[in-house]
Amino acid sequence: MARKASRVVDVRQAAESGRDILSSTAGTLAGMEVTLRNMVRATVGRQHVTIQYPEQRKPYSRRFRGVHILTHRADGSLKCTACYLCETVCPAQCITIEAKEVQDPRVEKAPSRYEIDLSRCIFCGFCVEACPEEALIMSREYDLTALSRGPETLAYGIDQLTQRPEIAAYGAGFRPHMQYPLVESYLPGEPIPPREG
Amino acid sequence: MLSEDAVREIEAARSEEESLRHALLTALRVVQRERRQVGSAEIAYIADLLDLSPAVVQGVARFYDQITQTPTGQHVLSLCRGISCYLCGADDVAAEVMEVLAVGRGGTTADGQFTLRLVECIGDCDHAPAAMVDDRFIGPVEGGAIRALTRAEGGSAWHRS
Amino acid sequence: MAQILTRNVSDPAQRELSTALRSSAYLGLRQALTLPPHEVVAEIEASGLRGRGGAGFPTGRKWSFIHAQAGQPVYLLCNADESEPGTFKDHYLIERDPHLVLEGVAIAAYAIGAHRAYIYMRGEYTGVAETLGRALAEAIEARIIGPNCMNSGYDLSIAIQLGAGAYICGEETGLIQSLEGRRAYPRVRPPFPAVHGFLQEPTVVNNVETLACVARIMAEGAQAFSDLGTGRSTGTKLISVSGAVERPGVYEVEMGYPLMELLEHEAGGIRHGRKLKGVIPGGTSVPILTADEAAPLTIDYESMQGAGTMLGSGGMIVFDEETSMPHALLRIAEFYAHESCGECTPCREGTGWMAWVLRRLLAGEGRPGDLDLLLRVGGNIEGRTICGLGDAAVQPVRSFIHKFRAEFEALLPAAAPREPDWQRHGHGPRTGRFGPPAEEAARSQAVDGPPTAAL
Amino acid sequence: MPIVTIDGRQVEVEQGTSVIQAADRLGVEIPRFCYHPDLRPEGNCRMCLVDVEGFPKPVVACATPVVDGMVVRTPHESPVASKAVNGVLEFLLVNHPLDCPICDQAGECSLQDFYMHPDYGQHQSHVDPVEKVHKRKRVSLGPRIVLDQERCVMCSRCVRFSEEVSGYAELQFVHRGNHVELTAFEDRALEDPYAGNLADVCPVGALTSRDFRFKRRVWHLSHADSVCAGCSTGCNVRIDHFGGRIERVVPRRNPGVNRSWICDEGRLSFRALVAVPRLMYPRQGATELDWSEAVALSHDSLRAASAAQGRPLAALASASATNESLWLFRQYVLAAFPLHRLAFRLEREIAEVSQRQDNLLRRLDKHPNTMGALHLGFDGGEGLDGLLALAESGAIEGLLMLYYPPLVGEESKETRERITRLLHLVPASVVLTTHELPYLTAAKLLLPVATWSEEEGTYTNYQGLTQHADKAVPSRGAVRPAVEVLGDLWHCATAARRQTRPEEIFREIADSVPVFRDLTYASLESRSATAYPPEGRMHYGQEGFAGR
Repeated sequence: MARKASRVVDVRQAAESGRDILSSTAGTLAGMEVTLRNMVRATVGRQHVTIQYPEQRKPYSRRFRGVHILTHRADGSLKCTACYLCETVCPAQCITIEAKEVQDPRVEKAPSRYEIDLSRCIFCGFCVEACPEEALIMSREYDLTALSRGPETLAYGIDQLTQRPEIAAYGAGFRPHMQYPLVESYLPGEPIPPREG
Repeated sequence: MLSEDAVREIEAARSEEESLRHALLTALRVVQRERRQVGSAEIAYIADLLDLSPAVVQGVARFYDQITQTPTGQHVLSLCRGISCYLCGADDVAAEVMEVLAVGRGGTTADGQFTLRLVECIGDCDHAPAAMVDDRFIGPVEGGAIRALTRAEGGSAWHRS
Repeated sequence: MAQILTRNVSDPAQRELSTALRSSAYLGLRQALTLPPHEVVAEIEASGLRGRGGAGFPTGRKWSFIHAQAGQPVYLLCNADESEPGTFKDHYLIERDPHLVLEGVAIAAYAIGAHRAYIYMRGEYTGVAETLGRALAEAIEARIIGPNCMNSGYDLSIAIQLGAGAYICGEETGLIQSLEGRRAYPRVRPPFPAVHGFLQEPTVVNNVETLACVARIMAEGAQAFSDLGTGRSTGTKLISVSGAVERPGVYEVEMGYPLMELLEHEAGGIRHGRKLKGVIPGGTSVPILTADEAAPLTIDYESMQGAGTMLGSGGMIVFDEETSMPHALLRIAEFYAHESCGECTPCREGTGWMAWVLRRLLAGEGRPGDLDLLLRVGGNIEGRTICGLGDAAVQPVRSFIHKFRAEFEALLPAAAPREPDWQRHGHGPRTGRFGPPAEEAARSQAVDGPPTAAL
Repeated sequence: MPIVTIDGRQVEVEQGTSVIQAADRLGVEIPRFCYHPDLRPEGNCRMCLVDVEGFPKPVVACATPVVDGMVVRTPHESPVASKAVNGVLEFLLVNHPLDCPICDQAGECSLQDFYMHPDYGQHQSHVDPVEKVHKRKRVSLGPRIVLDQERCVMCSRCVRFSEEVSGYAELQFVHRGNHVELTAFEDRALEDPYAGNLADVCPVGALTSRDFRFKRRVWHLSHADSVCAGCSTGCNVRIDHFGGRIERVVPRRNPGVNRSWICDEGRLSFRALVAVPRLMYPRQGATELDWSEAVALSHDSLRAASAAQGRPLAALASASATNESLWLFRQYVLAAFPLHRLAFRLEREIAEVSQRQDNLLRRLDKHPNTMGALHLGFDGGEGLDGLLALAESGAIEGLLMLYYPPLVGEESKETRERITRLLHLVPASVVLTTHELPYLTAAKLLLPVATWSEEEGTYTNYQGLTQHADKAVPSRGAVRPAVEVLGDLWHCATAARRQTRPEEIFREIADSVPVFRDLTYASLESRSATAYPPEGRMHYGQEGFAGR
């Protein structure tokens, strides 16, 4: 298909001609402005853009969707009542719950097994959105590593979802209604206010 | 559990009525009168007597206000709080009676003589504030009258012959 | 005043058969037994007698619905449960002229072909039942009632059954259920009691006063009865006047009698010389009338209907100017909440809800819109229930609020309401309308940590 | 017969039909709590209010009989009815707890479904949770049922079931108004052998099954329509399963067989499937075989033991097998063994087992397919006893047996002993069975076959009614459906291949056996249980949870 020749630039010809070399270089330099500025900052001003991970870590948003946390009530019992909504909504089908009956007259039901296979989890946060009681929220823990794949290492059970030290270290992450405080849900190690009355 | 007379009364209702179940209401009334309560033991007894499921007897017993789950005192003092009696100061009378007898709503005096019930309209509105002791209408009552009555209960007469 | 039913009430000896017979007791029954049953029904129809229990359904028509097959038992139930607040006419009548009631029962039973009749009395009327029981025993002794009544070849047995304290037993199917030894849950209609009533057999349920009228009509003729009264309201009506009047009591008035006349003269006027504020003309189940509305009214079905209320059971409750209408309404609403049998949904939940809202209102915790909420709840109950108790519970609420709205509005909070606690506790904030209180925001900061991570 | 118009559609119904029944027939959904097709209507929930032309106010569809020319409009069409139903629903929720996350009924709860319905649900709540009337929760009523009084909507279906259907009358309401509670006297354990149905009739989460308690959310379950194999009544059931495991069995409505009920024994009969270890691989003594070996060995040993000696083959099939299995069993025996004794009776007292066990559903014959076996030409008289007598006299040396242990109750000690004795007497015995049963270990060859719920097939109940049961869960190990094993045996005998799909086998039966003439799987489906609620529209998530 014929096209108007005037709109086609032969790059090789233009380079060989050498007439525009100055303007070409200027363009390249303009394109590298940010790079160069940072180079100067890092070398002269010693302001580093990269950090020395893992010794140094980046702050992440409070809405970050990291590894999950199961919250608990003031008396230390799990807030989760095994309603299965997270399991139902999970698109990766990585949540497995088994329920048991408990004697607490307020709740009747609690999970005997609550497992998130994090090797399958896509961290979409649907589970947290589905939770009617903020029993499951996310943390800002992002550096999830394991020495092998598969559920043996990355399937977190109740203990890991409630007790692992990283929860306190990274802090709570995403949950719906972040504009409000957590209501009657507590994280491990969090001071629990004295009960009123 | 029941006196012979009471059993005879239930038996009479039983034989008179078309089926056993019809005698239930009479049986409940008789047992309440004799035992001053229809608790679990009484329900089981009636169920046995009338060949009904105890759950059925319980369902009927717990429908009526005059059949009580726990024992009442020797006498039941019912103060009407229906609208007509309310308009004639029944609330004040009730408050005074509670103070005099030192019992709350539904409570029984320490000596076991009186159980105080605040009841809905008892159909004696022309003697408001109306009240009953057991089966007798004693209205119109004032706190003072109740005081006198509770002292002399047993001998006091029905205000209308 | 015309006296039909209360002619003999002032004589305590009237309870005894010998005295009663002297004042022509059982004359109507004797008269009826000489006629074939359908002529008795026709006579009652001709008299224009309407049920005195509350609904005002023509009695003769009700009887004519009974079509029993041969050998099928038919039952007459006399409703002496009289639990409508402010109503005590049946109490009065049975206590003072029991033979009149028994005579009415016997005539009605004969007319519909029943050989078994029950008089169901509320549990509180134990003493009254004893009076009636003695009268019945005398009548049986005198062979007036029993096998071969008055040598007519007609057999009738009458039993007195006492209830045990439940308003709903005054509803005809509730009464039937109670009598059968069940929870007095009203039955859904159809089938009507005239087809499947007591023990699933054809049954008529009539009020005490209605049956007393029947006795008089048979003794003195339908014409004499229908000459009294006005329009479609024939005869006389027993009115129980109670509340803020000088002389509460039962008064028999001819249908069409001026309401104010009754209050001012017979009942002695408003108590302590106060002014009339309102009057409920037919028991708490009918709408209240303001003093102005009541002034021109006469006591009959049509006049009451024209004023948007009902003659009901004739339980006239008088309110004077000092009465707080919201408090009075709460008392009435609590009555219905307490007496709702709990069978069908709207009444079970609605009566309790209305009482709850009223209680909240009077405790100073009202919310804007509470009056509309009451009216809306009432609207959702009305016409949706199995029996009339639901409608009955709505009438006072609606009419009190409509007619004394200012008093109710005075109870509502002036400022914007406090957000209910449940928005903040237990279930988490789920709407975006209110921000967290300061201390919780601080805690939120503590939980979520500073914007940068630790470590 | 009266013709009624409902939402613009006409239907002709019998005299005395209620509006709700007519609407069900049309497939017009009318919300309801207290109405149940197999219980006396009581009209207390007021949910089925409809607008009838000429009536001043809405009437309840469940208690209003149809009259000719009646024009009815449901909440879908009529704003009046919609407003009424919406009001009733609001009342029902006034005192209902916010329990859905822990309530087993969630997902099949009428309250949830109706609340979500755009035509009459989704009102704004005006009630604070703190204002709700509180009642007792988690009341244990014995091994079958857990009661939650707060969730009850007082529809009285359970009360009517226990009074009218089972007759035990163990549940009643107490108190009045909004304090009405459902109670069993002193919380006594229910003695009713049909108590499990109480959880089914309850439209909300007030009565829930203790057995199924907290096992699974119902929307995760997959369903298979089946027929209970617990006795010869053949109650229609639905098997609810998840991940290859049966979680519960619930009745399907079939007015001609079980109405809407099943007995508790039948309901829990699936437990018997896992109570004893399953036979997982074909076995000769203690040696595991693979299937081709096992089938060839079976056929050869039976041939050697019977035909070669001129002695008849004893062929004994349990009447718990499907018609298809029995038919192939018989076909194989006829094809391979000209001399044979074909029997199916295991129990001695034939007269006794044909009787009913109670006045409702249960029957003493614990085999679901006795009638099928008779129809398919199995000898009704001889049975186990006859074969035992023959074996004792040395007249038979080969035994082919298709044996299923009963799902309800146990095989009697006597029968077990007689089976053991028979297996000991016969030198060559091949037993197709499902479980590791001690009284079968004497068999020379054991072939594992699928149990009820693992295979498709038909059963003919005591009435002679043939009913279709779907496969619900897969078999584990090397277990195969009996029809496939018998098909392989038939292949050994005839060298021909044959169709072993149950549907094809049934077609063959229908062509050959007069009693089954003109029946097909399709026709069985269409005449079997009618769905309740109609058209399955009232419960969301009936498809099960896809992707599991």
